[in-house]
Amino acid sequence: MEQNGVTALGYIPLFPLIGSVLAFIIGRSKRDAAGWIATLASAMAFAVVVALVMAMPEEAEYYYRAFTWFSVGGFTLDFAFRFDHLTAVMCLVVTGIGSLIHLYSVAYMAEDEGRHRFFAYLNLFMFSMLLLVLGANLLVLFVGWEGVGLCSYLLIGFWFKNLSYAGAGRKAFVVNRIGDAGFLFGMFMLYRQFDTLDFAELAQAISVNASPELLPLYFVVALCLFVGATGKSAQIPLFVWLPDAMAGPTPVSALIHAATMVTAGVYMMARLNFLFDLAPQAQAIVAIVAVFTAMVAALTALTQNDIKKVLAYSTVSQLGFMFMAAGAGVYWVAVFHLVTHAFFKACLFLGAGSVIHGCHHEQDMRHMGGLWSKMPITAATYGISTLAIAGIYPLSGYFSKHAILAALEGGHNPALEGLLELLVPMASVTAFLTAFYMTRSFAMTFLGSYRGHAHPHESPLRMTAPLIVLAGLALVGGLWLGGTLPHYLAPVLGSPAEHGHESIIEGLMHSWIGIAGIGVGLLCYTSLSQIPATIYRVIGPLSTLSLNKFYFDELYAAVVVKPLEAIARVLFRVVDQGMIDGAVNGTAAVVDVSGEVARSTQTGQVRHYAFFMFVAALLMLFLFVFAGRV
Amino acid sequence: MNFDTFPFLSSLVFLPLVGALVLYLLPFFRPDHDEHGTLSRGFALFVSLVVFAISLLMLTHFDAADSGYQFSERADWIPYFGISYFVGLDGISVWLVLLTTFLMPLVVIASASVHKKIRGYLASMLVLETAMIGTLVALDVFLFYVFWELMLAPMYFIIGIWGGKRRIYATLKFVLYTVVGSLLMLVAIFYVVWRFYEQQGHLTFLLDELQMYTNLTRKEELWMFAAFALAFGIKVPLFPFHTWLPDAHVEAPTGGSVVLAGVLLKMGLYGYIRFAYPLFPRAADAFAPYIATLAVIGIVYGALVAWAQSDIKKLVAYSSVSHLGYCVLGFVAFNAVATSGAMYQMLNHGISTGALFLLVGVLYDRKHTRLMADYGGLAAKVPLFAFLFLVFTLSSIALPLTNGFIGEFLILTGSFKTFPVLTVIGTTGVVLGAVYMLTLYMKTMYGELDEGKNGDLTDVNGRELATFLPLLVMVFWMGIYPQPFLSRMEPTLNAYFSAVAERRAALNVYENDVAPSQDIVLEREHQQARPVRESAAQPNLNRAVEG
Amino acid sequence: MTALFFLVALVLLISAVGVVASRNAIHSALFLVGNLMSVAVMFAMLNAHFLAVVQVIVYAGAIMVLVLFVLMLLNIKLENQPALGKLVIGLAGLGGLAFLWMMVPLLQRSFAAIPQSAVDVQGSVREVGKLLYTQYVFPFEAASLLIMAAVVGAVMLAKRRYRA
Amino acid sequence: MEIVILLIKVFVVFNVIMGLASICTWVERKGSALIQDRIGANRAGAFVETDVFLLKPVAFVVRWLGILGVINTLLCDAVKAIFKEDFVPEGTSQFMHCLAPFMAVLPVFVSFAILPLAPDFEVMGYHIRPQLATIDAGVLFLLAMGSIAVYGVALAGWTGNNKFSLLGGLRASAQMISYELAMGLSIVSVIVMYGTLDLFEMVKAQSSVWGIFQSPTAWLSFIILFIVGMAETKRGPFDLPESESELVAGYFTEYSGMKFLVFWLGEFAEIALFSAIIVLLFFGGWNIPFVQLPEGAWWAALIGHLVLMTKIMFFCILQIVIRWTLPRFRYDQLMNLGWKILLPIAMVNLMIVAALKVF
Amino acid sequence: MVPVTYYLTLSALMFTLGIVGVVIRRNAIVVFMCIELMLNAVNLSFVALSRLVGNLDGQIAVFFVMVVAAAEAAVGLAIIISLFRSAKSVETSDANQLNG
Repeated sequence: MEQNGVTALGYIPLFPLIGSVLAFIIGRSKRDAAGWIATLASAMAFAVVVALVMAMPEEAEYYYRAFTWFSVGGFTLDFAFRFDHLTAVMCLVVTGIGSLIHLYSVAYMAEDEGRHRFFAYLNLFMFSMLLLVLGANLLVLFVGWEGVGLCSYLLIGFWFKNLSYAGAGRKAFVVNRIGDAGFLFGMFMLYRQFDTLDFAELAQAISVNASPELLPLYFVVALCLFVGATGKSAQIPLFVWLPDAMAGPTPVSALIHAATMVTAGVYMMARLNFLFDLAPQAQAIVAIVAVFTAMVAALTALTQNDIKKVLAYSTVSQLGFMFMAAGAGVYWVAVFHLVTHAFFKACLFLGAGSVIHGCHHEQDMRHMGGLWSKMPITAATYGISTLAIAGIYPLSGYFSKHAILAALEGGHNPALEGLLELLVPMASVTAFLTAFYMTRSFAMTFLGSYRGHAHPHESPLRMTAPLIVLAGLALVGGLWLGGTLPHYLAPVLGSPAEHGHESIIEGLMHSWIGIAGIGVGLLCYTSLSQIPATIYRVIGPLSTLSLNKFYFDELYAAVVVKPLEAIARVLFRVVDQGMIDGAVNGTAAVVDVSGEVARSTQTGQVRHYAFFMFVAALLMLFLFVFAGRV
Repeated sequence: MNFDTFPFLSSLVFLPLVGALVLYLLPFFRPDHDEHGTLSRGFALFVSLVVFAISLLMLTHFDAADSGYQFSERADWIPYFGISYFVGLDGISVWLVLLTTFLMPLVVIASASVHKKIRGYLASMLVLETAMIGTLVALDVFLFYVFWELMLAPMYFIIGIWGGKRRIYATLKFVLYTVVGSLLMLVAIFYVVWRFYEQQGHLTFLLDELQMYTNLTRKEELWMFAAFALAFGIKVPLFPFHTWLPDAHVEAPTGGSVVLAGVLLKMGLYGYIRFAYPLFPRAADAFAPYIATLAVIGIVYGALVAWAQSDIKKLVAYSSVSHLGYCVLGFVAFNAVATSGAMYQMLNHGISTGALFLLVGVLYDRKHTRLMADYGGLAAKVPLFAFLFLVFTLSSIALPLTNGFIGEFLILTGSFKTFPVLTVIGTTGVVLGAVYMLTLYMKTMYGELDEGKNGDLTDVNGRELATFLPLLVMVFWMGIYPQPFLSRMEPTLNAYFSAVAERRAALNVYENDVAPSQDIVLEREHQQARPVRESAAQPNLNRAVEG
Repeated sequence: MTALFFLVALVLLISAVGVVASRNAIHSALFLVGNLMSVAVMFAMLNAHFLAVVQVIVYAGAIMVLVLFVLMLLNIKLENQPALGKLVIGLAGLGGLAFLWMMVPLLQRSFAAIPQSAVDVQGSVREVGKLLYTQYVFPFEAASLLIMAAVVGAVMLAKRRYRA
Repeated sequence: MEIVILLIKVFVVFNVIMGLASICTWVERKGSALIQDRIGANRAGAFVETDVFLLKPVAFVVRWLGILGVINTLLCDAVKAIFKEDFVPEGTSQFMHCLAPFMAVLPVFVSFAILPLAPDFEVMGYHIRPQLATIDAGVLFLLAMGSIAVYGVALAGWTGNNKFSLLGGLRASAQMISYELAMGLSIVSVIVMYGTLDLFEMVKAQSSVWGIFQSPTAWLSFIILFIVGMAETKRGPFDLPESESELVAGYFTEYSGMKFLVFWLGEFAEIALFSAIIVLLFFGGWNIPFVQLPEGAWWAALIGHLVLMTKIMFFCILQIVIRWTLPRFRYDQLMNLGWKILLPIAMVNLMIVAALKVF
Repeated sequence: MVPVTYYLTLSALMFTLGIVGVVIRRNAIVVFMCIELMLNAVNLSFVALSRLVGNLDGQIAVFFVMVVAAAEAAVGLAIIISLFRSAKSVETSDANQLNG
């Protein structure tokens, strides 16, 4: 790798940074300009990425060292970027979809008076995400990692007047921080073992000493990094913040909670694939957790009435799928699903955004319905994306989801042998559920008669254009990428097992799960509308369970938050005030009391003093007389 | 005016003192004593800026590669006792001096809120600055102790006169607590000097000589280190000795809090680095795990208790207990990465906590209350203040690209090597840190604005902004490009590690062939209670070993 | 000679006990006079004639007269408060006994060994006078100064301050 | 054998004291009457008859003696004192009340012990020195006894249990104490003059020329000593304590009977004592001017004794005469005389004598 | 010749009585007298020892002790009188204002 490499790499994150600063400063006076500056900045970043991808020779990768961040006692760390195929894909997704969302949000946030702040944060987010993706070592990745967490905090809590939104922001940041702590442990162990955090050096060092006694270390490191990933990509233990994150404006959800930030975990596992390969048990755990997350999220999504909450849980579920692939050891499939998911989920979120925009900030699906006629473009794009996510043949969703299920069955990972009989059916059931709740949301919003009291209208072109582009990508993406992606990522993630090209009929055959899901969904929510009501009565407690998101929040509150608060209060009251301060003030009191005792000997009676003197003289005499001899 | 002979350090140490005196004599020059203190404030600012300029000039002349003492000036003070005025600067103390001179002008600007007896306030501040710089540059143990105690006096007045309601209790507790510790240290110093005198025949208080030639047995070393550790442990609020800090901070005026948090707390750890470890290396090793445990307890305990606070200043005070817990953990881990991380974190803490106290000061000047409940939803009313508060909160919870992250990351990475388990517990402090700081930020800044109470709140004015801008710049500069700072610490630290290691070896050598006999001698003497202790024979024995 | 010694010693001790034990201050004063007289006799027996006379003049003649003056002037009533509790007397007695128990053997041990010197020293007025004005002249002058101070002091203290 | 001699000496001395004292009382009464142109005590007739045959000769002797009147008055006084009621004021301790007169009289009697009554003489092989006790300190003993006398007076005053006797007692002791100073100094000047403390040697030293002429200021010492003598006996112009109009009889108002007699005799004994001292110190004791008696002869000793006695009687009479002629001093004059006149003169006199002695 | 130890024992006894007197008695004047008693005891032993040793220094010491005793008596009694004037009684236990 040439030393200082391509300075262009430096420009990619630079543009959004400058954009963010300019948006904030100029935006203070001219609110509208902020939107365009931000969009321009992300577009330029996208342009640079595309140029680099075009110019990059097949096997090469670019490396750019900005400056030595710090070198302390033999541990030097550069602020450096790497641009290989994996990064290229991620950058394309981030900057591409980012620019579309910027364009969309210019219109969406048109009348919000704090929008200059919004666009500054959005660009800052782009900057951090690019840092995360481009980072040449774990530390720069971690910088991006926390930067992204910060921006999500700022954006979720954007409408800070509402204390619950601010609380959601704080919750997101704290949960992410817990994940980051895990990530830090992983980094410490790596540093302690290999004295470096640079990916290239790590890969080289790990490949050299893959000796057996280091395996447990790799297992622990892999697990810690996965904990970090769960925090960021909302897997089982730490996913609670994602649904609450819907408190932020919809474009935020689209960009951060669909396309980019949540996928960071997957990217990290892909980037460190050489490490995870050496820890099969860790991968097995990843897979198991992923499947369960997918299942739980899907079940919860069934009963959600808020359109954004449904999409949030579907994201968690889809992430579960991605981690299934990663857990199975087939990383390019995970990335493939990541990309396709970015397309249709962003489109879904933006669609939901335009619906909410149309219905004047109405988010509850029960007050919508029958928007097909009023918002045709939104409905169409939303429909295409629903089909894609359900995994119907020609669309991208099918290819990536099918590849995941195949990978899972393929079983590259030895540790997964026993569990396959359990995981694969669960995965397919989840796929069915995904199709079902997506059609439910589609039906409740667009089909039937309008139940709300506002009068919805189609969103302007600037909002619908990105929808159309994304829907197009969802349509064609699967086909195009299915073929090219495995070879493109081969140098980084290893070459995939070849698999035959399917015909259309085989495609349709394989997507029977999706078709069945949509069918049942349509059936329930259009004609036989009373079926869902009866089902709910029958499985009564189950439905309330899923409605309240399996009480995870309450669980965490009871197990972690409340006790900690109690401990804190006790520590302060009892330990700090009581014991330590008590001891300090206690010694003062002791001195006071002893003073009082000493004072009592001064009786004022001359006789007493005479007697004391006499006794003292006696003692002296005694000492004098007997000291000599004793 | 060639700069290599210019007495940088002495001018740094004594200029503020002169300033304080002139301030004191001001009314005699200008009988029409200015009633609201603009003259004295201006003069004090001028003095502190000059001192800052000199320190910057000195920095430019500071040779980064040289690990020894630079700009050292030496003169006999009390030759009879071998006490000399020996000041010098090296990688360890250069940045702390800079931090002091950097913070002082800000404190003087921030003193606008003080109205009664402003002259006395500024004079105490300048004297305090003299004491602080003196402590940092003193290389003669006695001189160090003098400045160490001198630091207390002005602080006593600042908290005692210009403080809040319970100021008398707070300042008395603060002074007594510290004095008790430092008296023990004084005893230890005298014992070491005495042992040196016994072995070398002449009296000296020079740190280098004491460090090189005082041979102590392991038992003595433990006791001496314990005394030093206690004195410095109280100053750095190590876990059990921290109860004076919240009281002192809550009752201190804004400027007092900034200086107290910004610099005074660092003196404790600086003491460990400069005196405790080099003098008693083996005891330091023995104590290291215990101090580390206390530090980690401090981190978690500080964070948790901070979370349970309702008074902002107390919250920030406990947060500094937690942050300094990191510094101590970093230093005690005693490897290049962790120790430089610890020293870097000391600077960060000075800046971020200093800024936080200034912010609280801004609020206190307007609303005269420090309770979180009295504020809420201020972000809408005072956006600039909200932005500044956000940046410094992020710096305080060590977000990457802010100064806090570099320090914390280095500390945790470095100390993971020596104390893996403790570091893991320590890292939870990072999470808890985020919890209480963001809770503070949310409760004060977000939510509905109560027009009645805080409706008339005015945003940060020009003067206050002048105090925040330099801090803001430092936060980002030290966060993004820490290399100039670290590179200056590097050589001194390496030399420091090797010196301590070499001293440890020498003591071990001394231990196993001379010391045992000496211990027996000591035991025998105690039994027979013979008044005269024959110590003539020893010195030549040691010299034989040394030579 | 020893018979005389024991007689005078007896008188001396009885009068000493009298001083301590008598309830009326005047009685104890008179007992003290008797005691002083017996001490004077002791001096005479020890050939310290000058001292005997001076003892009588100074102690019996001057000091006790002063004491009697004070007693009579202030017409001290009998000690109306009850005598001190048994505990205090017991304790003091015990202390005295302890003192004796230690002192007497000590004296025995330390002085019995020293032989009686051959010179039969005569404490006549001439010898004492000669020694006083040659060897001890400085202390003599100091003593006179002391007495002067005492007199001035006594006058100052006892002078009745008339309200101006 | 010494014991016998001692006893004889004691007997002789006692008789001398009692004799002098009683004669003085008589002289006092007769002298004062003579001075005041009235008949003295002559009533104490000795007209005693008795029909008891055996006692007739005794009665005759008494009547014959009575003529002399002297013995008679003395006897009658003694008898009167003995039979008077012995009254003890209530409120004071009985023991103290009796102790006081003896404490007053004791020193006077004891002082006579050191007075040499005659030159020494040989008889039946024994060298007898008619001085009861030859104390090395000699004259100082006189001073000592002078200060003891104060007790008696003070105690008498106090046990009288009334304000007048208390004040009288205090005034008397104050007077005695202040004059003691002058006496001390004058005696010291005499000691300096003779160079010895023992009275016997002093009288010997005057064999050639009387003391008064030996040094120019000797007469000054004599005068001071004489005045002090008068003051010490609280008689004469100095009898402030007991006969002040408002003090009734001073400190011995409460005394009657035997205790009063003791006081009275003590007083006269004191007069005799001081006249003796003056004679011994200044008027050559038993030396007759220009006549040199042989040493050691017993008859010479007797003559010397008689000479001494006549000199003493002369001074006693002088004192008594002075008492009944000079008016009484006021208290402040008394103190003034004592402290501001006598004392300085005595000091100056001492200095002159010492100076003379040295050069 | 009475051996010197008799005198010393006697003076020790007297001294003890003096001390006990000082400690026991409540009346200031009696305390003062007991002190005189103690001084006399010391004088006695001085003289006895001066005879034992054979030179007059002991007796000179006694002389000076007497001088001091006289001075002390004068001042002591003056104090007692002023004490009486203020505290209306000579009991030491009444003069305990200097306490606490």
